[in-house]
Amino acid sequence: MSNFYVHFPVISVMGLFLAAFLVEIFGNKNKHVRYAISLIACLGAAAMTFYLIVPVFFRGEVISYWMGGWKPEGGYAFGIGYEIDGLGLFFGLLTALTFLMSVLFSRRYMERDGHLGHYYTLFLMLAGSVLGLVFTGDVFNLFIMIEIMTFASVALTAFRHGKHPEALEGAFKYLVLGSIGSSLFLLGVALLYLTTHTLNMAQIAALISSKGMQPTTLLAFGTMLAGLAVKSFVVPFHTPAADAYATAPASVSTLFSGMVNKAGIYGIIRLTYILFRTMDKESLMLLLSILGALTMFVGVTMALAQHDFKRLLAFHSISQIGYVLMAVGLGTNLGLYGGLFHAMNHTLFKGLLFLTAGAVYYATGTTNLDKLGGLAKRMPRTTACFLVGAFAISGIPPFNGFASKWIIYQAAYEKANLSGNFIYVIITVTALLVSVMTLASFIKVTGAVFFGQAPATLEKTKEVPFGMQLPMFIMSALCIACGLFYNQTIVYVVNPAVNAVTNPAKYVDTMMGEGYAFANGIGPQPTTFTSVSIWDPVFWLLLFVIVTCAVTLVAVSGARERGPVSLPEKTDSKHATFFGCEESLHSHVGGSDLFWGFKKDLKGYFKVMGNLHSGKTNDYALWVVIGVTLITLFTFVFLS
Amino acid sequence: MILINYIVAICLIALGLYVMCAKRELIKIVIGMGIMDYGINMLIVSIGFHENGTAPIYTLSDIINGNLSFFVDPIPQALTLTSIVIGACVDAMALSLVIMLKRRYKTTDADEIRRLNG
Amino acid sequence: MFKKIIANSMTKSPWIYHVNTGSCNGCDIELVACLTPRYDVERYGFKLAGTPRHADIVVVSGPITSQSKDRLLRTLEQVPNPHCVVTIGSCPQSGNVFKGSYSVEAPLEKFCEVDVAIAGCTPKPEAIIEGLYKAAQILKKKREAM
Amino acid sequence: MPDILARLLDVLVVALHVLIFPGLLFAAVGGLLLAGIDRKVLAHMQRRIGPPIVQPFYDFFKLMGKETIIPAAARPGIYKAAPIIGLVSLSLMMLFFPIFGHSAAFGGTADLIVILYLLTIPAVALIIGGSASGSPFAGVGISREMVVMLGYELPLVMVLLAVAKKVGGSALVFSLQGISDWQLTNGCLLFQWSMIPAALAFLLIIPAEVGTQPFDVAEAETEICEGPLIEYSGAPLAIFKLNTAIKMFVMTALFSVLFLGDINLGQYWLLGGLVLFVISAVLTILCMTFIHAFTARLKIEHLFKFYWTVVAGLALVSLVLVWFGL
Repeated sequence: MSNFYVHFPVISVMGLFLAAFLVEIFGNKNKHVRYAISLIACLGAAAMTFYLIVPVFFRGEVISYWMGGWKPEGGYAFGIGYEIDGLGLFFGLLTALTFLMSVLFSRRYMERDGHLGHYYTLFLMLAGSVLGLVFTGDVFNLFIMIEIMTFASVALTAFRHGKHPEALEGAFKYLVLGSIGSSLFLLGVALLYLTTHTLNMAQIAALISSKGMQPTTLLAFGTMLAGLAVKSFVVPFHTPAADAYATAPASVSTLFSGMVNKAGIYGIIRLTYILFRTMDKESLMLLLSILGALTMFVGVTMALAQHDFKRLLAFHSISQIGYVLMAVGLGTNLGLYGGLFHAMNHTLFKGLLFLTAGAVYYATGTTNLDKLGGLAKRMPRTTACFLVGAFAISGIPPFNGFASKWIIYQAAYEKANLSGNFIYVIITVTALLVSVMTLASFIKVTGAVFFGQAPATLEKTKEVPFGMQLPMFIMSALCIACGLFYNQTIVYVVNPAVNAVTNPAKYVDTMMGEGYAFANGIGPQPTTFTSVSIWDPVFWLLLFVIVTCAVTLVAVSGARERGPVSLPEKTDSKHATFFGCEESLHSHVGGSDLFWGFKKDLKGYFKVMGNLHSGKTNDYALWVVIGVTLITLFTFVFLS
Repeated sequence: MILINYIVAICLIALGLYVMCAKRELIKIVIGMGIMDYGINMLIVSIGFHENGTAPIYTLSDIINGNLSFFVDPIPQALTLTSIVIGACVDAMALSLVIMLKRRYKTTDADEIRRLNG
Repeated sequence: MFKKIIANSMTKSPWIYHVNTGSCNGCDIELVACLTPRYDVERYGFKLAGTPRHADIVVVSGPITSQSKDRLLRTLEQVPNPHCVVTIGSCPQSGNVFKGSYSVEAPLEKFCEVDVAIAGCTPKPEAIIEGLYKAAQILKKKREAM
Repeated sequence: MPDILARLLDVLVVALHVLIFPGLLFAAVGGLLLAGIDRKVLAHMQRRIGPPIVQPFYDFFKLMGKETIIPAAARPGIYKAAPIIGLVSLSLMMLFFPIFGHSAAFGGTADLIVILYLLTIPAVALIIGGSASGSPFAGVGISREMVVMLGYELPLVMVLLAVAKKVGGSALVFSLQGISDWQLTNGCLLFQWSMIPAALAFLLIIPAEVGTQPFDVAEAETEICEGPLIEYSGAPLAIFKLNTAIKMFVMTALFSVLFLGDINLGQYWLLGGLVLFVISAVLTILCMTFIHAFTARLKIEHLFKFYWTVVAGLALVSLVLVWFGL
């Protein structure tokens, strides 16, 4: 029983699915039973996933598991195999962390809704499907998991249709556009099977490597890439994401941004780097980077125009996925490090932000930016967590968003320098600019929701219960820790994943037997992390603390000389807000009024974008069809 | 014989996409999704098809002689079965959403179901 | 040591917040004239502040109409200590030609302590500068008493 | 035993660096003096006598001695902490510049992107502090501050990328130390003709970053009552004013590091500090006082358009020129 852990992946996935049905059978009446089942299933799956760190990350093993013991015979893999390499485990960890936090949050957050048995069933199915998606070693199994994921996501999006009929609309769009994506992926799988006669990813990788790219393979690649791009919501496929994230319950939005669109990114990395090994093609790098840059720009500019807290966060989610795709698409090692690190950070800070949005909704009953305000005094802990998340996503040092963005900028500019292509310079500038715009729109949220004056309806708002604060605290702590110790995080967490990506020989060998990869022309190429420049946030923070202490010391020692501090005791006119000599009234600068100058100058752009996001299912389907066609054609024309 | 299968499959996929893009009625959009699924299913079945193929029953001597191309590939058929089931589920889900939408929005016209825009 | 530096600084950088309580604008113009290159009060560190929270000296002009009384008092409360109140012109001192009108509440002394009163209708810029300078000295005394 | 003594001495030297010489005290005194020079020169340009050069010190100490009124709508913690965070991160910026040879506490471990992002911390501190005070004027002010930031960030990014490419050539150099080393052997970047537009763009960015007229829309005291600072009084206000002054120093010092190179006078580091201060003063007069003296405040949409067209255009010219090896 020395390697009993090989059963862990399959147990964790199946355990989640089993629990989903157990909840439906036993938990529909009793809320304690259903929550206990869900929590135990999530905890168990997460614990097993985390345990795999030891063999996979520390010892560098690749775990393989054949369903029903159907091992490959005669060089052909017939059975369904599960295979966990560094990349799969990396995304598995993000998934496990996300659903664990979300299930902790759900207990109090969802307590006012009915039909919670269905909620936990779908929740567990979503968790299980994404975990299965990143652990599986079989392309068709991947497709099945994608379909279960879409199915559960759609149902969860529509979960609150009683209070918010828009949820139905979001769910329907998500379903229609998602089905185009999964159908395309299936088409790609079929075409791939036509040329390789196998569905096992390791074997496909080896066979494509030895046979070279044929037109059918290329078409398969194009359609699979397009299908996964739809699943990871890059522009122009981002519209269902914005609708679904905004209308789903916040705990579900956390799942969406933390694992569902990561699943798409995982698929793209697996596809381009390992399955087809096409990342040595300049044209594909250009395609992915431009898609990424477009995604982050469109996402962030649309976010600036939003009036709803969660819809704004949804567009930021899209924008940050653009960063990841751009970095991964650069095809350099530094880009991979930056991209994967940013994917991880995105899970942390965007999950945190969606949780705070959920807390605001729980406490006030709305997420409309124009109706909120002044919550900082009433919900101080939520505000603190939100600020951590906002600073992290805007890339303020020393939070984690800065560390990964910093690597991404270096990677992009280095790529520009190596390739001599001016497009990469534009991409770098875009990436840097998008970061400021992200800051701008979070300033808008901060000002509109947490600071300023509270409207009369929110006077009695109270802080959310501890059960909801706990996951927010954990996420905030992780955000700060990953930012301060980014070097250690990269070495221990990101590095194994990058090694797995750049070194697919081991992946193939574990599945198909020793020497199979080498026979098919896949050699080992291990990598190490080297950054272009150095920055030590711990040292900086240390100095920061020292100087702050010094300043505070001076301030305290000079307190007698300094003027007195006058705290407000009750509402008197001395401490009232200055209102141009008038009595102070409730006046709050709502979210829509901010950035007037900016929006006026870019009126044309915002008008066009507003019209394009028309909300009509047909228009969105047209976007998807055009985008998919372009991607497929591009790969077919430029990759051969 | 097999070429016509491919052509029909591609036509079905294109038709499905066209319906999704052009028809404003929600039920028609769902039908478009269905048509696209059928096109892909047809394609997958055709991939496994083999002229004059038999059922996939073979003996050890066939494997040893490498004589394995006389039967129809069973895996695409298995894939198709799975895909049909999934397609049916998705369609059922979509139709149930349409019913709910009709109840709440009092319409099934995609042009009027656009509260989430901008 | 710091106490002395702070007290001395009080006289050297008084920031002014100007409230017009129904003035005919004569005094206001003269106050603005003090900022022009000819008189240049900035050489003593005087500066117009945008909000009462930043102000050291509140300059009041006009005969304190009933409408503006509450607003003036509210503003005066919002000024952090130590601060001075300076009136320009005869209106806030006595009501001037508006005295006895049903809508005029002057003199200002009824409602708050006035540190310096600059008389005249309107006072000359030289007088205003002198008055403000005196107010700055009072500011220092108030700070030392704190 | 001597080991421990040597270690202690090292720690003491670092502490002195951080707190006194290139760090807090030097930055504060230099910044306030620069602000004073700015006001004096401006007064002379307007044919006034103007306040004494040490006037900002008087302002600072006076504000320190005033009462601090914390408004009822504010969050006291954030209200008081925001200016200090801004001050500390600004004064630490001075340690990043390799202007005093290797005597700087950070040596050469800083790079352009870190600088770019650290520069946002004081602005964010101002914004958070302003919005924590709960005034609607502050709400307008922070939105303007943010738009200004969006405006100048695009050209700033392009200038920094142009510098990195120019200095690095085939291998990119992001580190400030590398940039100043390059200039020691190849001469100032300012005298490379392809970098002149970038330098001009940077000079135009400085006043917006510091927030002086005509780019002071965020703190326009005549229309929105000093914007984010409206509810601030007493010591926190003093520190915010100090931050603005240090920002002048930091931005002009950054210009001299990027475009003029290293001032390494070896053991005469104090003299080096003086030289840096003189350069900063000249730059302050050049890009802030002059522009202030003959322009009126811009409207926010004009400011944004100006930065995204004229200044970004200048920076782009440099970037393209550098990119094609000129």
